[in-house]
Parts: sequence; structure tokens; C-alpha cells
Amino acid sequence: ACGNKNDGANGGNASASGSASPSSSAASSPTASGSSAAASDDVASLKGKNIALLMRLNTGTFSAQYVDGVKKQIEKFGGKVTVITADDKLDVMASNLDAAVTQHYDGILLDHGDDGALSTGVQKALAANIPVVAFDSNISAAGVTNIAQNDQKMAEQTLEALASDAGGKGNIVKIWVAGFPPMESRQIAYKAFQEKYPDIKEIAAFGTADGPQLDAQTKMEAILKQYPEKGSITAVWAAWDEFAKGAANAIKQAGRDEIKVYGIDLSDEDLGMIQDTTSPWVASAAVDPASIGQVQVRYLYQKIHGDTTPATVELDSVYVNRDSLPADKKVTTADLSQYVKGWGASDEGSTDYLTALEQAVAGQ
Amino acid sequence: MNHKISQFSFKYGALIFIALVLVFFSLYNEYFFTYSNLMDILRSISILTFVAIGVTISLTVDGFDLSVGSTVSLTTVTTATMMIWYQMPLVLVIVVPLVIGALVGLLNAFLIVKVRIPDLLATLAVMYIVSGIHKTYTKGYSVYNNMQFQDGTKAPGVMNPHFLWIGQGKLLGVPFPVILMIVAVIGAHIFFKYTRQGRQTTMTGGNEEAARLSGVRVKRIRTWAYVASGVFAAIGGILYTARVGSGQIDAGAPMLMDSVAAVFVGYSVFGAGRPNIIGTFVGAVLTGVLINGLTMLHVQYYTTDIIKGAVLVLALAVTFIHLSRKKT
Amino acid sequence: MNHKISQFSFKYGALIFIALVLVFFSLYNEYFFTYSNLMDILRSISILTFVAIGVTISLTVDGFDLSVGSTVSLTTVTTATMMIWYQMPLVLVIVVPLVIGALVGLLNAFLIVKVRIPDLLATLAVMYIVSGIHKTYTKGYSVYNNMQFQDGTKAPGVMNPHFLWIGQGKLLGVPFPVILMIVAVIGAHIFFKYTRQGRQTTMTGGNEEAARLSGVRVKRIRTWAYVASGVFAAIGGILYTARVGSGQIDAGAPMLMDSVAAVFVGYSVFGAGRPNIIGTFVGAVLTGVLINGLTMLHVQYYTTDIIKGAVLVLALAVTFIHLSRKKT
Amino acid sequence: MAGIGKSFSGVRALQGVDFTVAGGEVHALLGANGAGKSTLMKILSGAYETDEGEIRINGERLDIRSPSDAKRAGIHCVYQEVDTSLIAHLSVAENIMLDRLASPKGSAWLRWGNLHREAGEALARVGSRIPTRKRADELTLAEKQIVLLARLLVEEAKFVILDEPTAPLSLEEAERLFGIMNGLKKAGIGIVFISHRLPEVTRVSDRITVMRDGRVVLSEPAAGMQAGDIVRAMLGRSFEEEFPKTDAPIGDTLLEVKGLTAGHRVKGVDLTVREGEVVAVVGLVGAGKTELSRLLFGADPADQGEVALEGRKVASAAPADAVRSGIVLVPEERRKEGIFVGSSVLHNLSLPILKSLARFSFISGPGERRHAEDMIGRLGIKTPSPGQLTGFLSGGNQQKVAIGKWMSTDAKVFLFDEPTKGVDVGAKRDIFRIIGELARQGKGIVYLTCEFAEALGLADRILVMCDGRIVKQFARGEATQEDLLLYASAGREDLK
Ligand SMILES: Nc1ncnc2c1ncn2[C@@H]1O[C@H](COP(=O)(O)OP(=O)(O)OP(=O)(O)O)[C@@H](O)[C@H]1O
Ligand SMILES: Nc1ncnc2c1ncn2[C@@H]1O[C@H](COP(=O)(O)OP(=O)(O)OP(=O)(O)O)[C@@H](O)[C@H]1O
Ligand SMILES: [Mg+2]
Ligand SMILES: [Mg+2]
Repeated sequence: ACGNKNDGANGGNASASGSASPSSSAASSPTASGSSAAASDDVASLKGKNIALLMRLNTGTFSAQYVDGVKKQIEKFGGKVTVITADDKLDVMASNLDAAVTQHYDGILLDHGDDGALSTGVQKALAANIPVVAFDSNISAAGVTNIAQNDQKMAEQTLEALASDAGGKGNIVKIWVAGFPPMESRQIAYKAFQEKYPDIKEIAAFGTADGPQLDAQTKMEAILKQYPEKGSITAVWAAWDEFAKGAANAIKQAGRDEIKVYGIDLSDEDLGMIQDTTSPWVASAAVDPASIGQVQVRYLYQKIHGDTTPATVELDSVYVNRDSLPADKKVTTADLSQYVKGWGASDEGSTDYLTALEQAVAGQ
Repeated sequence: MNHKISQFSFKYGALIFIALVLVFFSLYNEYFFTYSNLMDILRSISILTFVAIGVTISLTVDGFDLSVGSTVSLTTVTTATMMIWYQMPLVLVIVVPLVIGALVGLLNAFLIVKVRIPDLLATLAVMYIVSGIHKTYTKGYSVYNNMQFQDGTKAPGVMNPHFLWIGQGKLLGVPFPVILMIVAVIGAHIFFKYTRQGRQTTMTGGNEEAARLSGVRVKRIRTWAYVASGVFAAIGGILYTARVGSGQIDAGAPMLMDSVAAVFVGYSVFGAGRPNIIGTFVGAVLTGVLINGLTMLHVQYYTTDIIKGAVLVLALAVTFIHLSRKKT
Repeated sequence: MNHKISQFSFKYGALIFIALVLVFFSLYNEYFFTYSNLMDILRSISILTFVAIGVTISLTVDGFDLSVGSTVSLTTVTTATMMIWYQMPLVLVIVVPLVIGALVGLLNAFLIVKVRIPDLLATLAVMYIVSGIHKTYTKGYSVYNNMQFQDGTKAPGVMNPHFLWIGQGKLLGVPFPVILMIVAVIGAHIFFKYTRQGRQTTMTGGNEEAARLSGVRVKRIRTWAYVASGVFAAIGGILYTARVGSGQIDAGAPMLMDSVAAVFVGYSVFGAGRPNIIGTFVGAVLTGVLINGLTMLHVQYYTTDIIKGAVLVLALAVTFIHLSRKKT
Repeated sequence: MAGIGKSFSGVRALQGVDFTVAGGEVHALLGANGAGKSTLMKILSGAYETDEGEIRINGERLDIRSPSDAKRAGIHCVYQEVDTSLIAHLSVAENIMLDRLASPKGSAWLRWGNLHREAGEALARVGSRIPTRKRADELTLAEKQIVLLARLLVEEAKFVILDEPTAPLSLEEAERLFGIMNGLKKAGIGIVFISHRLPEVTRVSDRITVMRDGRVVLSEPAAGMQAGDIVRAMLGRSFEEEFPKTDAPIGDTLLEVKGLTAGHRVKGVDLTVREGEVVAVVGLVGAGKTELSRLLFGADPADQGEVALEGRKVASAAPADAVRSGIVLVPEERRKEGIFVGSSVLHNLSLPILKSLARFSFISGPGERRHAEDMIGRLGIKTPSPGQLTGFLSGGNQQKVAIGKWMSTDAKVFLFDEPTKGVDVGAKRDIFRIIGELARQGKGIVYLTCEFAEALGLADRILVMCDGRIVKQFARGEATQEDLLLYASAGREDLK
């Protein structure tokens, strides 16, 4: 039942309209391509697509919100999405990609893939006329659009905030783990930060991907005991919100309210903690996970439509701190845009025909 | 003389080793051997200890419960959702996970005792099932105060502060989870050492057929052992939620190997060569001490693994070289 | 008659089950039963199969190698760093990891055979050590083409394309890892069934004392079994690197449980009730088929775990209900 | 073998043992339990390494460090513990050809056809028709023993050691074994034969060596040796194999069994036991005695039949039910079923009576210790302390522990399954004494054995079992050994 229905329609139609769509840039898009009948034809052909979302890992709230973004956008376009996760096994992800190609999905979304592991599969997909849009995967194959959050920038935003709050000096704790590309990008910014602020000393560094939150909590407790005087630790920089949660818990429970935590990534859960005035976690930088998903889907549909899309789309991150949030009301990532400029509700990647498609689906 | 030294090292080797480690860390860092740091260490191992006691019990009846990690995960999200999604009263929030732990134990026992699937195989299968159930239940989400659902609505509840106290509060200056842990360790030790059912459990593990022919109801004993294992894992799950203040997905997965390692270190305590509660506790303490002390030494987390492994080898080598020498 | 049916279901139950699953998926989705999809499935399980063969060998001598997962991780990063950091020739890139696998096996064997630490305990300790070593070696970083070091310089090398071909290339239209896997399965099966050393290995696992008294050099046999287990894990690691084109940290960690599950499903093939190579292969195929097929059914990823666990229970239940009935 | 010495963790099992076997002779090695017979032979066959002394063949010094060294020198052994020598899940053929498969010589490849053929031929030579494709764990104990004998025949042995081979065999099968031994002897092969059955020993062997406490005390040609001399040498004192039957008043009916049936092994057994009565159930090996005792005890499920104790039906879903109603069993395989080798004597003895030792489920430590010491004294268990691991006791003392654990229960019926199997005469007499004492206390005893002499000496009533049925009943003094043998095997003839 799945996959076969639209199979024939896809190839021919998409390539036909492909010649008609010249533009590459994001928001501005080709509008009128012939008569309105042709346009509605266009729209009709985009309905009922089967999309595969291949994820390397699907745990934690960030992933869940990202998947939501993808799902909602595809539903708005009248399509269907299958989420296939690899449980952090890159070889399984490669196999899943192969399977998705064999099963003739109409489009493939990748999340946190890896060029080395996926390039063969991606080539196969492209050869089979299946468009691919990747998020945080650095796929090098021509014809793939890479959506990326600017990891270095997120790190810079939080680190700069940390430096200015601390007055350019102090003792900090770094919680970070190697082994994941985004983490390693964040580390580059951290390196630069250390050179820029020689008076800010790293007194401890730890972190593991294996049970990150509880481990960070336990180890933070040890560090707090090692530096028991108030003021001996200025701040904690956590390169991942899972770490930030653990560190914040430890500090809060130890009553060391002078220590501030700066994290990266933002989920509803994290927002709650940042808003909580008793929590030491004061700021984070992130891209809205849901809008990452939405933007990724839009570019995929552009590709299905036959448009040429840019090779990379970098989503700007937003810095969020407690002061910018209201004190009287719980904020979630969905309504964060009311308080923080540049958050969410991005219409990046949207085009007129996609809007028309949304309306057509909604009208049904 | 020589024999006596080896006998001594065999019995007290593990304890002496811990003492040396403690002395080393204390000399290295003045803050290590403080009351509050030691309490931190004990608190940090309280969850692990509960899970490890469960594993010890299953090993005592010559079984092996691989499903404890996923039981921790399941009970963690259950506890959190009961407060955050359904705003249930505290009693239920604590009782229901315990019942769930017992049910997982019953499932294990059913497969092992009735269907007669070997323990490792049965509990591995249950591990997958329980792990799948807990993710399906929350659709892969972690559960936190006022979390937002996919349909845009918000969860009505927050974590009960009394509940959080279980994981974070103190009683007479001692963290409550530490008190719970000590009570559990002493209780379980007394149970195995001084009670009838405890003795029957140990004997069943020693030779099931002989126990059966001695009139021990071995099926019942093995069943309760797996149920106990599940319940202890559930307590671990409850403590986990209370400690981190939210219901994390897959929280228990890393607990399996860590608790097994603690139990195995425990084999060498007092030269038992067998699972035993005090040994398990010592193993957990050693784990906690190493993590805390090595963090203070700024040793990278990955080096900790090597040290953990080496300590395990050392402890086991002393015990088993000795035990095998005794045999021949 | 009734007896015959039960006998039949017992022997061929697992195979029939797989056949039914295949038929079901084929009917449900036209792309499922195509040459390229089936090849995809086989390729997806090739790494798992190698690791699982290693586990099977260790289980055959009545041991249990928990360190295979970390051996995969260690050899994966070794392979990658040899190309990317040191630009070594292809031969070395393949031989060195194999040697490392053998060394890990020797360490296990030493602890188990010489020091006489029980197998689960020894291999758990080695698991921690090896896992720590591989992370310490790359400081926790994954290793990829021209990776950047912490001091800002870049790694000089990239993955050798011939090497990548091992994991991604095809020979006569068949993915090369699939060919390797088939050769390994057939080879290992023949070894255990038709060679003297293979039989000696089986005997040692069946009754070590009897084998020893018959003149089998059981220590040597058990040593080679752990070495073989390490080498097969190393092959898994090499294939992993070749498949994903980089050296991922902790790549092998999830392999342990998956391969153990495959081996355990294999217990039920032909009603063996014991580790056997063909069964292991069937178990791996079943894993691959389920993962591939269930994604086509739009089954949520977390539900897959439940199904995997349920299948495992089912397969084991049929076998062991039957086996235990036979005994009494 | 000259000057052989061996210690186990400080305890001397053998010292200064000289032992010689000539080609073409049957050399019987005798001794009480724990005399060191098996240990000596294990050293000869390479299962243990010797601490001191040397082994020579034809005057040439031989260094035996492993079983394969011994096999290379042509020394083969059938060990006392049959199950330790078989691989349960492999076929009969492979088990027979095990040594061949284990040797490093020969082709690396296996030819299954040849394997089955040769195994089949070896079985034919011992006159057995066990299918070679059957799995070893599906065999009966006697069949397993035969497989081990067949294993000997496929090897080119110069010396063969048979450690209590006749223990699990029926008389008929034992006779066949003696035939095979005769054949080997004619082929110039030296045979060491260990047995506790003195009559057969004096009949088949050429030379007899007796060991006591790890030393050789007697070594003479068999011809002209009297059983009494041998026993005296074994025990270091004169001893008549006596059965101290103590008269106990026989009271009301305790146990009543009707139509007990399970599979092919036990078919419609009726049985009554009265207070103070010793009822012996005799039969050849494989007659179904062990199975009967297990059914009575609820250890195996019965298909049909009823067991009643003092008129009340006994629920027999599990042994625990039987124990609660007052039936207890001393099982045949003590190490596997009777005792906990890894636990102390103390814990072994107290397990069934924990309830009475415990208050609010807490076990009274002093009470437990007092009970153990009392029991050790009453039964004469030789152990350095109650805390000693039971596995370190000698066989006879282990058996006493297996019996002793039931002594303080208020059990009314005691089932003994071959309690004297592999037990030396001294310990045997202790066991008989204990049984007599129990009878005097008004307990009912069911004594299942294949040693007819024991039954004749001990029992008030003897039931003969054959092929799962009770075929004949004798009152005390009515039967002779010959009668018992007749009925025990006649039933079997009928069925053939
Ligand atoms: N592996 C062992 N470890 C410790 N002691 C042992 C071991 N094997 C034998 N012994 C001891 O050595 C002594 C001789 O035992 P052995 O088995 O040779 O006696 P045996 O003459 O064969 O007796 P049986 O008639 O019961 O077979 C006994 O005291 C026994 O307990
Ligand atoms: N596990 C088993 N599998 C197959 N056959 C068995 C098994 N146990 C016993 N038998 C066979 O069942 C029959 C009755 O056995 P049982 O052990 O009750 O006989 P027995 O008279 O007690 O002999 P023994 O002197 O060996 O104890 C025999 O033929 C025996 O070999
Ligand atoms: Mg003996
Ligand atoms: Mg019997």
C-alpha cells in the first residue's frame, strides 16, 4: 500500500516542472509557471508523497520536537512520513538509507548522518531520482541540500555571554564530549574563546554520552565539593542541554546559587529550567528544533517539485536568556517567538506553490 | 605463614584496596575526605546499589537478570508521567512502579521457571520488550514538568515536591536516598544471612535439585527472586526520577553493566566468590569513590573505564586464583 | 502424530516463522522481495553476523564473550586512524586490527583459562578496559577524513577507497560484505561440523572434563575460541569502518546485545537448544528482515524493540518447552 | 608405578604407593571408600599429575602429565563417574570415537560415514545394539557404561583401567563385560579392575591389590585368597559383612500406595508400609526403583495412582508436599541430589527443619549449631567442624549428611534409594544402624536396593520389582538370594 501509489507520477512530473523553476535562493521562489490550471496541477502532483526520515538517534526532547516539526509540515503538505531510527548505529543508518531507496520513497530526509557512511546510499538515491535533504550531516554529494545549525555560532553566543557576565575572568567548568560532529564544532569555538579570554580558567572538564544527565550531575557534585568556597567557580559551560540539566540540578541542590550555567540547545524542558529563577541555568543558544524540521521538509518539497535548491542552508541560532523571558508565564518553544527575536515560525524555504499546497490540503 | 598472608589478602584484599584508594584520594585532595563529599558519593551510588541488589538476588538463585536496566527506564517514565500527565497522589506514584517492577519480575519468572527458557535468554528478551514498552508509552519523549504534547496542549502536572525530596532531601543531615540504601543493604543482608527464606534462596542457588528434594519450593523461591530483582530495579527507577526531577527516556540502559560490575567486584569481598549483598555494596561504593575521586583528579571519563576494568580484573584475579588453588 | 507435529514445529519452527515473515512482508510491499532489497538486508546484517559468529564460538566452549562490542569499537577506530592519521598501506590497515582482536581474545583467555576468573566476569572487565583504551586512544573523538586535531592541525590522510570497497563495493552484483559473510558462515559451519578441531571445540563446550580426559587440550581449545571470537569481532570492526567510512567512537557498544540476541534466536533453529553457526546466521537474518520489513509497515521505531523481544521469546519458548518436555 | 604420592590441599591421598600390572592379567584394586583407588588410577591415566614417584612401562620411565600422554602410552581408563566421561548432546558414535577425535593425529577432516561405521562395529563387539545416532543423554546409565566400554575397544590399548564398571550394570550385563575383559586379556592387555563387589572380584581377577588410607597393604595372586582376608586388609580389622537387624515392634499401616504408574518405568505399583517396618524393594538395575522412589516423594509427576499416609491422601505436586505430610527421600545420586557440596555441613543439616529453628522466620544461630553438633555426634559424621564444606567430606560421610538432614524432621516414612552405593563397609554398617534406629522409633522404611544380600539382612518384607512391576513379595526369612534373582530377572525374561 505504501510507496507504490505515487511512484509513477513522481519521476516524470517532477522533472518536467524542474526545468521551469529557475531560482535557488530560499524565500523568493518561482511563482507563476504557466496557467493557473498548470499551477494547480503542480500542487496536485505534490500531494500524497511518501517521505522517509532517517535518523541516527532519536532520544531526548530535541529529537522529539524536531520529528514533530517534520511530521507537521509533511502533513500540511498532504504527505506521509516514516521515521526510521538507527539507535545511534551508523551502519544501521546506512542500511536504512539503502532500504529507503529500494523502497522508492518519494523523498528522503536525513538527520545527523555522516558523509562517509551515507554517500554511497545518497548517490543511489539521487540516481533513482529520489531527492535528499540532510540536517547536520555534511553530505558532500552534489544535489543534496544540507541544512545545518551553526554549531560554532551557538557556542560563541553562549561563551560570549558567559564572558561578559563574568567580566572576562573567572573559573569555569566545561562539560563536553567528543565523538559527535556538532560537539566537535562547538569545541572549535571553545578553543578560540580560551585564547581570547586568558583570564578565564578551565578548572575542570568532563562529560560522557553514556547516561549524560546523571553522569554530569554526579561529577558536578564532585567538582563542587572540590571547590567548596563560594565564588571559586564562576560558571559552567555545557555543550549539550543534557549536560546542562545535570549540572544545573547538582548546583541547585548544593545551594551554590552564585554559579551560572550556560547551555546549548533548547527544548521545552530546558526552557522551563531557564525560566525557573532558582535554577542556575541562565542561558542557552539554539535553533528551534521544530522549525529545523519544517525548513528541511520545505526544501525537500522544492526538490520534489524540481527546483534547484542551495547546497547548504544555515539556520541561524538564537540566544535565549532568562531576562528575555517573561517571569509570569511558562514559555514553550512554540510561543517563544513572541519573546525572542528570530525564533521559530521561520518561513524559510516556503514558496507560493507550497503555500498553495498547504491551502489545498487544508481545504480538503 | 605464607598461607596466612594469602588467606588474609584473599579475604580482605578488596576492602584494603578500597581503603588505599580512599587514602590516596584524601591525600591528593583535601576536600575528598569530607563528610559532605562522602555523602555525595553515597548518594550518587544509591540508585546503582538498588539495581545491583536486584542483580545480586537473581544471581543468588543462579539466574541472571538482564532486564533490570530497562525496568529502571520503564519505572522512571511511569513515575514521571503519573505526576506530570495524570497528577496522581504520591502513594500511587510510588506503589505503581513497584507493582510494575514486580510484574516484570513475574514475566521473567514465568519464562524461566515455567517455560524453562534459560535465564540469560529470557531476561534478554524481556529487556527488549520492556525497553520497547517504555519508549512506546511516552512516544520517545522524555517527561518533564508541564511538558508540551504533540497536539500543542500542555501536561497539567509538575513533579510533586515531596516526591523530589525522596531523591534530594535530607534527614538529620543524611541524604534520604543514602538512608534508604543503607536500610536496603542491611535488610537484604539480614534476609540472606538470618532468615529462613533467605537461607532457602541461597541453598536453591547452590544446588536447585538438591533444594527441591529437600522440600524447598524452588519454583516459588526463584519466582520471588526475580520479582525482588524487578522491585529493586523499580526502586532504582523511582529514585532516579526523584533525583533528576524528570522522566528520562532510556535512563536505565547504562545501569545494567554498571550494576553487574558492582556485583562482580562484590564476589571478591571476603573472598566469597559468590554473589553477596555486602560485596555488592562494597562494589558500588568502589564505583562511586572512583568516579568521584577521579573526577577530582581531572581524569578523562574514558580513562575511568580503563581503571574500572583494571580494578575489576585485579579484584577478581585475587579471589579466583585463590579459589581455584583451594580446589585442586 | 501429535508428537510428530510437535517434533516438526520444534525443529523447523524458527525457519517456518522466518518464511512466514518473509511472505507477509512480500505481500504487503512489492519492493520487499526484490533482489536489491534482499541484498540490502544481507548487507545490513553482515557486521552483526561476524560479531555474532564470534559470540557463538565463545558460547560453544561454554564461555561468554561480553567484550566483543568493545573490540569492534577498538578495531574500528584503529582502522580509521591508521589510514587517516598515519596513512598506512592497506595490508597493515587490515592486519593490525585482526592482531588486536586476537590480542583481546588472548587477554580474555588468559584471565579465564589461567587465572580462572569465570568467563562473564572476566570478559566484562575486559570490555571496560578495551572500551576505555579505544576512547583514550582518540581522546574520545571520532575519526574522519582530514579531521581537525585539537591543536588546530589537520589529519593528513583520508580513507583508502580500496578499503571502502570492502564495505561498500560489489562483486558480480553481490555486495562484497555479503560475500564475506556467506564465506564466513559456511566456513565456520564446516569447521564445527567436519573438522577435528571443530569437533574438539564442540566437545570441550559439551563437557570440558570429558574432553580433557579424552586427551583434548582443552585449555588450548578454549584459548583459541576466545581468540577467534576476538578476531571475528575485529573483522566486524573493519567492516564497520569500511561501511561507514569513518571511525566512530563506541560504534560496537550496541552490537553486543544485538549479536547475543541473534545467537539466542539461533538456539531454536533445528531445535538445537545450543549455540550453532547456522542458527546464528538465521537469527541475524531474522533481525535484518524485521528491521527492514517493519520500517515499511510504518511501525514506530520504538515498537520494533517490543517485536524483537516478542520474537525472541516465541522462538525460545518453542525450543525450550520442547527440550524440557523431552527431559522429564 | 613406584613411590607414588599425592596430596589435595595438604591432605595426603596417596603415599609411597607401588603398583604393577602385567600384560594379559586382570589386576583387581580394592579398598574402602576413599582409600585412594580412583586417585591412583587417575594419576596413571593422566587425569591428575603426581606429586612424587614415577611410572614405568617395560622399565622405561614415562612422564605422564596429561590424559593424552597416557593414551599415547596405551593407557586407557573408564572412570568411575560415567557422566563425567560423556558429552551429553553429542551422538553415541562421537562419544565412542571421542579419543580418536581428540587425538592430534590423523586427518584434520572428519568422515561421518566412517565414524558411525567404526562406532557401530565397536558396539557390536560388546554385543550392544544402541543406535549410533542417538544422543548420549538419551541413554540409560547401563547403556552409557557400555558406550564407554566400546570406546576402549576402538583404541589400541596396552593397559585398561576399569573403575567400578559393574556398579551400574545388571548381572547379565556384567557377565558380558567379563567376557569382554577376557577377550582383552587374551590379547595381552593388562587390566586394572576396581570394584566393591567382592564375589565377582575373586572370580575374574588374577591378582588382587588392596589399599588402605592411601597405601598398599596387600598385593597377592587372587587364587586362594579368601573374602575375609581381603576385608580385613581393607579395613585393618576383621569384619563380617553383617546386617545388624534390630527388632522393632511393627504397628499400624503408615504408607499405602495403590496403582502408582508413570510412563513405562513404573506400572501399577501397590505398596504398604507399617510403623517400624523395613520394606525392601529389590530389583536389577533399571527395574524402576529409583523412579518409584521419586514418584512416592513427588519429585516426578505420576500418571495414575494414589499415595496415602495414615489414611490421608498425599498431594504430590512437589517434594515439599511429601515432606510436609511426612515422607522423605534419601536419593540415589547424593552429590547431585542429596547434598549441597558448596555449603557447610551445618547448613546442609538444617535446611529441612529451618521452620522449627526459626522464630518469626529468623533462624536461631545457636539452635542451628546445637542441632548440627548433635546430629554429627549421633550419626558419627567425620568432619573437622560443622562449618566444613560438605563437598570436602568423603563419600560415606556425605551420605550420612544426606540422611542426617531428615533425622530431626517429624517424617514418618523414610525412602532410601541405594544408600550404600559406593559406600565402604564401615560406613555401610553405620547406615544400617541408623536405619534400625529409625525403625525402632516407629518410622516406616522403604529400602530400595539392587544388593539382594542387604535386603535379606535388613528387611521385614521384600518386594521384588521387575520392569516397573512388583512381581513377588517375601516375608522375612522366606527368600534366598537365588529366589530374589529369579524373580527379579524372570519377569524380564517373560517380556522378552
Ligand atoms: N579432587 C579432589 N580434591 C580433594 N580431595 C580429593 C579429590 N579427589 C579425591 N580426594 C580425596 O582423596 C582420597 C582418595 O579418594 P579416591 O577417590 O581415590 O578414593 P577411592 O578409593 O576411589 O574411593 P571410592 O571407593 O569411593 O571410589 C579421599 O579422601 C578423597 O576425599
Ligand atoms: N533420564 C532417563 N532417561 C531415560 N531413561 C531413564 C532415565 N532414568 C532412568 N531411565 C531408565 O528407566 C528405567 C528405570 O530406571 P530407574 O532409575 O528407576 O531404575 P532403578 O531400578 O532404580 O535402577 P538403578 O539401580 O540404576 O537406580 C531404567 O531402564 C533406566 O535406565
Ligand atoms: Mg573411586
Ligand atoms: Mg536406582
